[in-house]
Amino acid sequence: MTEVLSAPHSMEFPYTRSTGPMVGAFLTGLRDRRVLGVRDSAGRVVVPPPEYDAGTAAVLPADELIEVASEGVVTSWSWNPKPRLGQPFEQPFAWVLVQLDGADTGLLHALDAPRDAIRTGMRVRIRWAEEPVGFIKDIACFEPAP
Amino acid sequence: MRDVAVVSFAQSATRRDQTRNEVEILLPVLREAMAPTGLTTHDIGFTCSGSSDYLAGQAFAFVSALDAVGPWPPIQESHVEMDGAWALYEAWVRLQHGDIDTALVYAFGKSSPGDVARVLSLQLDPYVTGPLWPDAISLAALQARAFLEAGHDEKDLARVVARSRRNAVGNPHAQLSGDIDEATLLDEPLYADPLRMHDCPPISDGAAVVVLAAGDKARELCERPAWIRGIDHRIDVQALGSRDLSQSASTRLAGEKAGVGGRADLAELHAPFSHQELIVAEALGLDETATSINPSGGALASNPVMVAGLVRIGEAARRLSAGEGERAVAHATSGPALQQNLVCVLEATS
Amino acid sequence: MTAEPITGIVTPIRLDYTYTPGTSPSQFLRGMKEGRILGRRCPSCAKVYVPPRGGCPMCGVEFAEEVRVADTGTLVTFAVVNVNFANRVIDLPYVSGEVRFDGSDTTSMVLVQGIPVDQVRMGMRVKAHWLPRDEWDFTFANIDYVEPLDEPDADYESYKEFV
Amino acid sequence: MSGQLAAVLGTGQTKHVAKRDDVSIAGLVREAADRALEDAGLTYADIDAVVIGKAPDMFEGVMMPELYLAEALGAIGKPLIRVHTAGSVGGSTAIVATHLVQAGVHERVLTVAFEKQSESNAMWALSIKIPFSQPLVAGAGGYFAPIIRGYIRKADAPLDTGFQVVLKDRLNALKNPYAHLHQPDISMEQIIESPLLWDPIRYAETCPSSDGAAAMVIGSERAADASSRPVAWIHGTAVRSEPTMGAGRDRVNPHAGRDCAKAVYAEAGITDPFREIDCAEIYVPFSWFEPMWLENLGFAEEGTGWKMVHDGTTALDGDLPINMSGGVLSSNPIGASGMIRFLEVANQVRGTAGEHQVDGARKALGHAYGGGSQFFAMWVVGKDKPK
Repeated sequence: MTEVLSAPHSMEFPYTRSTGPMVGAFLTGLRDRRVLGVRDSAGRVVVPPPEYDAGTAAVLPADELIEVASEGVVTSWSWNPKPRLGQPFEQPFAWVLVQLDGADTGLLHALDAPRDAIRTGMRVRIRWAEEPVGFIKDIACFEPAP
Repeated sequence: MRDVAVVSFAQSATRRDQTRNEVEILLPVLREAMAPTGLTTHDIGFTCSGSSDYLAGQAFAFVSALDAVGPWPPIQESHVEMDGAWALYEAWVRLQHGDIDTALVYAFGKSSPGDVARVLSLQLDPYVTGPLWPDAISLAALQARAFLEAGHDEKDLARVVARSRRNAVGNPHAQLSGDIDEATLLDEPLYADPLRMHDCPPISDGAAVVVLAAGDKARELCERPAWIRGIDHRIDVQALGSRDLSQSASTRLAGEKAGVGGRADLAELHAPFSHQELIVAEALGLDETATSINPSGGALASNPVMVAGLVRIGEAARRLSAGEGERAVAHATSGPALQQNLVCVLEATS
Repeated sequence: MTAEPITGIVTPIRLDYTYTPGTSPSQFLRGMKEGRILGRRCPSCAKVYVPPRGGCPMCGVEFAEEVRVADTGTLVTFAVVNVNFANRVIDLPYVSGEVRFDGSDTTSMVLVQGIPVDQVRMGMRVKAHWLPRDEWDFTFANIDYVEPLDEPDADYESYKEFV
Repeated sequence: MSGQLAAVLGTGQTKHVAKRDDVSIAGLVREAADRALEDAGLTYADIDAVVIGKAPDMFEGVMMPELYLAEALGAIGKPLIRVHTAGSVGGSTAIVATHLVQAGVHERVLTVAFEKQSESNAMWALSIKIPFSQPLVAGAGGYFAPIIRGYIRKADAPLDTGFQVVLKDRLNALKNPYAHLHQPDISMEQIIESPLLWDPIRYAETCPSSDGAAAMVIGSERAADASSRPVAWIHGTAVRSEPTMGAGRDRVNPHAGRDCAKAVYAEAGITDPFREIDCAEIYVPFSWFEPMWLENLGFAEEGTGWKMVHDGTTALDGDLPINMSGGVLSSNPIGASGMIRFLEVANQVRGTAGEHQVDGARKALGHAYGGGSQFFAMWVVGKDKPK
């Protein structure tokens, strides 16, 4: 009797996450179609704003956030040939790191553009969700800037 | 620091294993690692393991795995929710106390029950990145692009893959091996552009076991022990957009602290994606012309998640003990796009 | 109207796996499918495990022979449960017992029925009540519950080591 | 004895509550870490490495959350280790941190443990249905109640023993500002009338479900000597594990617990624990585990632990005060609960425990256990530097 058994096994739970002031302020900004970052100890404007400074471990000020543009430049990208449950698109799409104007770091999200058109350095802008609710998916994706 | 050495190493064949559970995979490997030492569970001073509950979707996976050891009468034991390389680090620390002379380290993991690339996205910050579910392959590909555009060529990636496949021919535990030239590899279509399928690791289930011993005990148990001359680990910030993805600052720092000094006869680098091997080698100052890199084929040939880092240390040590060199560097990684890295320098002399 | 600032989010997580119980547990589950409790004996300490996993956890060796275990046993200890948890809905109160099936050296957690809750005793002799045969599946849950046997209670000393 | 001397330089914990909805996971962890550093008079720059522990990742739905927490822990560019040994994890995490110092690897290590149970639901996470397996018939209480029944039978203990433990712990909790449950009106009557969930366990005899974090700074002898704050010297640490499913394993008085206690006393040079230990914080998630562990820890002969509960030995003003902080019965952020035990006894010997301070405590035991009573972690800390 060498045949063995197997069966599908799913784990599913809607986690309820309290955001704290920094993440909350960033998400509140998204709901208002504004992107906020914070200046770290090295002088960089970091987006999304981390709660703590990577270099000094200091608490970063959630009440001194800096608004950056909703348009910026692609600093790296990859093609996702096999979209998975929960990702921004169901068809193959590109992931991008985008340095928004006014920011010094990259924001990770999806880009809606033909694969052939995508280049590092290309200008892109945020396509907002129709009804932002205060969630990272309020940014529906990036799209090429006109 | 007290001299501690790897005196024995064993690993399972790595493949999708749809018949055995983790305990069943681990048990024969434990036996194989213990056999040459003549030790039993009761002779071991400290036991430490590494694994992750999320791989197979069961809380407390390590609890049933402990049963494989036969921890009776009760043993001194600990567990890290990390790759087994960090369990080895904890065991090395424990051996420094001087009251015990041997330690057993094991790691196990089945990547095949779930979609491991998607499971790993649960490592990301759960507020602004995790909810997008970026999978591990997509993130590695973002890193690969940053690396390539920092002045590297895709031929470099193909060279890494070709060497891995070629080296893996001599490794009975590897999943992927063969004699493929670089041109053939570059003819294959892009998959997660800029990565091709062969730049990504296979899905592997497996277990690995290392026996450590200190001082005279190591010399007693092993003809040519692989002495740990330095071991250190460091972590970078997680957010991919906040680090220079074309380099690995934490690997560089860990390498300095571990005393790599750019010298090694061989190196086993835990690089599940081809470009990561080049990033890690560069951070450690290792040169392919002077150092045999991933003689086992590395993680591109088999990548049991939570195990593959420990395998690197085991493989490096095994080769030194077999006389393939006198000095080796082993490396393990954890987290998205090489976030956390461990470096271990080993030496063996006759 | 100014909307309240965001203080919380909900992130649904769903992961899908293919679960494989393993070689030894599969044999046990196949036995259950046929209405038989199959344990395995440790070649070193001779104890019989139900259900068997990879190997004997006390000795660290793989199991040897398969042993058919009786579906009668002794209730070694129990809890009276007055609240329903998770997805299990049973008339309250009920007894969750630990039964050592005759021939086994481990205990199994199983429901105790067929007797008023306040009359359940440690040492009580019990017998498995199986689901109807056409409902048998690859699961220990084929034993719906255990019920009292018309036998004298076991002597405390005889089951003390399982408590 | 193993390695070099080590001491607790500072401790910190959060106010444990059912739901900390004002902070992120990082914010929760950070609050305890900040307090520990402040208590030690140190900053993140003084820390060489971080050791973090928590129970299953499924509680928060983040896989290996230490990766995301690295910057909150001030660990960027430093070694960061994540420990997971089930319920004992808070204790074993502190021990890994101690070992790093005793081994001479680091001077000062920050160790943190946490659980933010309100992100999910522990009952859900602990009862995920695995194919082919029985659903756990009745939750954690369903697993432990039969063991308690076994203890009552073996020790022939009076049935109100558990009530006495709860009353003591909940009254102690009133003296601890960080405790989750503050029940000023708690009475024996209230406990007896609380619903009988898993006979013999009543609702009042179970631990709450808490969000919380705990942290300590562990330093070398040199670091401790240089500190201007009171320190707790670590006299001994021990861990022991045994199999969950072992045939014939004694779950009432587990072998691993007995061995672990023997080992920690030996390392601390203790020959008569009842006389030499001034107080202890032990992991009691259900009331009856106090008398069970008193026996397992060698404070009482087998079958007699309950007598110490009834005669007031374990009261705050007794000969061997137990769970002065209110214990797990008053606060249970699962992954942190073990570390809170370790931290509370460190505060006792430092003389910084506040209202629940035991006068003149010089030597104290911290204890944690987990799994099916199979993983144990303990330490003995003292006011005086070990000889």
